[in-house]
Amino acid sequence: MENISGSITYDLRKQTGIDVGRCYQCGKCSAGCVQAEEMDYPPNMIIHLLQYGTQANLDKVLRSKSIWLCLNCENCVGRCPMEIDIPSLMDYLRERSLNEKKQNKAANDIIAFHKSFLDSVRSTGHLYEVGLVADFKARTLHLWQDVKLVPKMLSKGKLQFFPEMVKDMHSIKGIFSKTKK
Amino acid sequence: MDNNNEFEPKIVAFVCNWCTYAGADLTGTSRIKYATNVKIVRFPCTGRIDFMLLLKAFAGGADGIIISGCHPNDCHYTSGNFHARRRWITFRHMLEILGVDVRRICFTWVSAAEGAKWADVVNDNVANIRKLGPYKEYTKVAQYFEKEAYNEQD
Amino acid sequence: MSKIGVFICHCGENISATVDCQKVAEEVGKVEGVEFATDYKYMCSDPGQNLIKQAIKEHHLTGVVVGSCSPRMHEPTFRKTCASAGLNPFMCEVANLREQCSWVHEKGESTTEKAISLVKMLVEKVKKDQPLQSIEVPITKKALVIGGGIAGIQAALDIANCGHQVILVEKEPSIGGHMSQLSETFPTLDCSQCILTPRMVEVAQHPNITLYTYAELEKVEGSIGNFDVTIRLKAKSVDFSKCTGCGTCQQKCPQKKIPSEFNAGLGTRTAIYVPFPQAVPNKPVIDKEHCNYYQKGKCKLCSKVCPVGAIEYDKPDEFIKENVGAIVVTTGFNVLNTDFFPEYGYGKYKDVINGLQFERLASASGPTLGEIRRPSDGAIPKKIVFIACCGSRDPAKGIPYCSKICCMYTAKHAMLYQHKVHDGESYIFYMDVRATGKNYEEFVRRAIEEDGVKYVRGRVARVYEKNGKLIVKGADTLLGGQPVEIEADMVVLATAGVSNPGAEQLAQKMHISYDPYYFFSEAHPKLRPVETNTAGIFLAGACQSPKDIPDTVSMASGAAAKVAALFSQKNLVREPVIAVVNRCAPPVFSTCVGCFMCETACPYHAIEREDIKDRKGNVIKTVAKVNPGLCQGCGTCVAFCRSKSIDIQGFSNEEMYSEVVSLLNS
Amino acid sequence: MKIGFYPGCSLKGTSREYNESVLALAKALDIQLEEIDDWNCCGATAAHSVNKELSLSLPARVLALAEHQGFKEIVVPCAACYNRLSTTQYELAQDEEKKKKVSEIIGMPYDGSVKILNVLQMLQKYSLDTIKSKIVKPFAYKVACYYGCLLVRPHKVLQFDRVEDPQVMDSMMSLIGATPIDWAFKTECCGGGFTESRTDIVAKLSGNVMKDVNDRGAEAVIVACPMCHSNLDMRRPEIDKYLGEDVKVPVLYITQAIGLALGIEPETLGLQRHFVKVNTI
Repeated sequence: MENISGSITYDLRKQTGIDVGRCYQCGKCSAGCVQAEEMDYPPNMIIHLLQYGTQANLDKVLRSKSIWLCLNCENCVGRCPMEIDIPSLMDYLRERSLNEKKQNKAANDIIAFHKSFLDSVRSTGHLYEVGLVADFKARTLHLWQDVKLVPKMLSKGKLQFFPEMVKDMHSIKGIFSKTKK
Repeated sequence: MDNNNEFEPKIVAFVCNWCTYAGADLTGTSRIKYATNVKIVRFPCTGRIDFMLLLKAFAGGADGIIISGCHPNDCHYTSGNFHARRRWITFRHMLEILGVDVRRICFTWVSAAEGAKWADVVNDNVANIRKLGPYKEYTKVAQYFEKEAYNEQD
Repeated sequence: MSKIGVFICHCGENISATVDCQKVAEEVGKVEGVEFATDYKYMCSDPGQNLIKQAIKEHHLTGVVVGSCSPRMHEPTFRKTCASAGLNPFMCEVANLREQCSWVHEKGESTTEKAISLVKMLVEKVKKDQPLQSIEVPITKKALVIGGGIAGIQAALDIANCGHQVILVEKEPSIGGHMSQLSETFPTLDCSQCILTPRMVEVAQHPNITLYTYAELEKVEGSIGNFDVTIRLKAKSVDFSKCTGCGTCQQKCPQKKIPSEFNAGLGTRTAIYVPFPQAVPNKPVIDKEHCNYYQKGKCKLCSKVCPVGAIEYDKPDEFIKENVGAIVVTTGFNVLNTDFFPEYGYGKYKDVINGLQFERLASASGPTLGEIRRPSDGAIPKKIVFIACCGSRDPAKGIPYCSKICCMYTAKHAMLYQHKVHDGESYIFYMDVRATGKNYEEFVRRAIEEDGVKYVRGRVARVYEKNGKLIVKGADTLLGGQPVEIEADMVVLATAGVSNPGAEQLAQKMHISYDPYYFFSEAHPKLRPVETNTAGIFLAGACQSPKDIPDTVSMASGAAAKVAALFSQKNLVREPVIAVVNRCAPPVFSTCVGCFMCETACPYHAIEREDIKDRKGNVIKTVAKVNPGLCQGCGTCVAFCRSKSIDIQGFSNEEMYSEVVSLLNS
Repeated sequence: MKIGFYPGCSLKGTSREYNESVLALAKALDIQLEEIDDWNCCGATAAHSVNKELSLSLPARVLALAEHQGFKEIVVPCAACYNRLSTTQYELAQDEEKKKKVSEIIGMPYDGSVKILNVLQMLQKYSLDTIKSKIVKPFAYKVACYYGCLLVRPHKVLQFDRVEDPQVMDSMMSLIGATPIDWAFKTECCGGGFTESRTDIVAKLSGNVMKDVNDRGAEAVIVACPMCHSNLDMRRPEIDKYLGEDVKVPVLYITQAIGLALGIEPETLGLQRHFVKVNTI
């Protein structure tokens, strides 16, 4: 079944080069994962769900909190006896979850941050931190978060009020439009 | 698989009984698939392989030849593979002088434990020879030589 | 004119699933000289063989080609069949339609085409085949056993008890191997040394066994029945004929802090040492790398205190030559260097030890006299964690295979710990428990049910030290991969079993094959498990793959039985695949021009010189001649011969040329 | 020879003291750094979390710019940028087709030949002996070297130091007279890019790191990553709240620590910008 084109595991392998069938569920990834406690499915369970190759289980994964909680710290793949690249798999699953609009509600803040971040890069070519935070707050309505931090950051000279723009913004715009899904 | 438009090269493999022949058996036992173009001729040892046989094979219409034996130091007969290697090093220039396209000869080692490697050797070689195309030149030379030889006898 | 019979085997469906066997028989039947061609479901079965015999008789066949599995599998079978029907067995050839055709190609025309050409190729060969006679050579009825662990001990005793001479070579100063280091053995918990040491003594006292300890195999020449082996006797610096084993030298040796190999680094030894008190022979050797005299040129204390003057410095290694008929390789295994796992802190934290070290801790003869005390401070660990599959099943950092013995020894370790530390707690992190031997599963259950060992299913990610405790971070996959953290006093790693360093070189010396992990390869994984691909060399024990004591001992007895069977024959019957130099009528006598290139090519010194004389005794010419007893049939001489005067029976120039021509024509 | 310098966004904003100290140290060690002209953001965690192609294209533009500007080597002090740039180079080297496509997206040829160095690699390659000879004030403190994730993992891509229990930073600290401690959270994650979106997680993960530092009596944490720094330093109030104790241990960039040992003024190294006061030094 794994070799049939169109099957979920086959597609997964084609898209990411990762063969979830290689995992024999030793659990070393979850054992070393700093986020495992927060996750609804620790890494080994994500793989195990995918090993079934059913749409129902794939949906569970795409709708899970876990894929958004992964910090890509790479501890799992560094220790995995079968060298299964879980962080890359997580990247793929996040992207797919967004494309299929299956993202978990609990991950809204995280997704909002990623979007604010990329918006900043899209419009300036750099990460413009003040803009990012303002944008993130607007998206999430976490208006009071970190208000205490701002004056301190100002006094330490850590905030830059005006964005520094990439000169060739045309090329940045091009990158964003050409990679747009 | 069988694409009529594609050139199907004829490749002969001269392999030793102890390492590569056993390795090719292991490819089978492991059910690893490879192209049908390569046919194996079994020798006791690569040291036995007379380079006249290569010429004969090309003259007979082979598009490519694989010679494969035990890895260095692993020869069942101690040193046959070293002799084969030495012969290959000295003869390849002679073969070139004779007009043989040495890219069509693949000299390699495959041990009895390397079933997967044998499949790779075969598949890579088939792809390689397919790129080079049918080996017409040597057949022509061979025919010419044969004719000449007859003439001399007359 | 040839009358050849062709027999195509379906091998159940193994061949016929992808090859149209009937078509192969039909097509080859059309070839000139083929008298009879048929296909059958199982050619190697009794009715299949009868089919061949009948055809030989009915059609007066002069040659037979069987298209079946690899000739490495059934060539002897079919040759015997032919012989029993009165056909010379060497007129029978086997085309490899299974391993090199049906199993490696998809079903289709090109696969059947290939099968046809493979069979045709051998039909052409059979046409050129000559009837040959097997060669008989005498056998030296003396065996060499390499490695004095339990496998070597068992094999040596079994062969010796059959009445044959045995030479047992061991590289360490004592025989006993890894088994002598073990505490108790699963699943019966009998003490390893108690069952092993009597056998060790038996070896030393057996009249048929010559024991060389501190010795290594240097060189092997010859072949089955007649191997010439050279053994290096490493200089012991002690004259064993004088030494009484009183032990005074060891007491006085100033070098006392050398990590003891026998205690897996947990204890110390001196530079002049007997590895352990029950060693056989119980006489010391000097470890030159640590000896003050050898390193600094001063000391000689041992020599001064030796009451019998047995110390002999600066004596070189000795080499002895032996002639043997068979070799049994029993060189054992090793445990994976735990440096592969920095996340477990082995080498960094003293209380993270490997399985072999735990054996020494649990052993009554060990550094703690059998009490489980941790190496750092000697305290009794109240909480202990065992980590299974440390290196095994880990292609990324260790080895991909299962080491087979760790599940059982880890269960045993936890059990021994619980027996010795009653208020202790033991955890085993495991992935699967492989307890497949007799009474093994029951043993593991006992550890869990009676001794309260806690099994946690999941691999440990890392171990670190904090406040004198070892924090073990694992996960429980049965609880959905939830993290588990245990504050342990000691951690034991069940390190993978790997081949011995030097296994590759040893294999190359003997010309036996080995797998990618340098374990020696058996001739057939099921039917010839104790033989190697080199006739006359046999395997036993963990040098072939990690295995437990019962398997090792049965394999050793199996190898011994093979040796005994070989030695029970009067002469050895060998395939006549040997070189011959042609002879013809006078005045030519032979086309050999006497250049003796063949002599330089031959690795076996099988080429001799023969003077051809006239009636008066005058030498007409000197030509090459092959000694059939020495020739192994590699054929290198054939490729060297400029005048095409030497040829190899069974793989002659004529035969090989006709094979190649046939392949390319079909 | 001039080495390209890619500061990345953090070093221009919240982590400007890292920028200041890298440049000050480079100057002191005679390493010529020249900023890559018109560089852009590497995309960081955000890009690879939601758009693979974007996450390869943004760093590829930077690498392509460096190539065109004639740099053979570039120094990337930010561990996150270093990781993204290296990953991009690795992945594009594996896949010729992807490389072509990305080159088309960024609208300029990309070769992948620039050697990417992090700050530690730069110092290792050019300056170990110089540092040793220029020490005026040994940095005689007990320090915990914190590598985090992005500097050492994945090993396949970065090929830098050991993944478990790395040693490069520790040996450099020893070189300037410090005593690196053996501790347990050297390579555990601080929470990285979650600093805004899931401050609770950052407080916990960074808290665990700081607790171990504190318990083992280290006097300073040494880092080479702006994300690690801001999580351990700027988020200290949240960390203290999570731990229920006030942890006073300051967090220094390795460039600051070495700079101090070489006698560079604390102001020049940007030490005044830290939230947790570096008063011992």
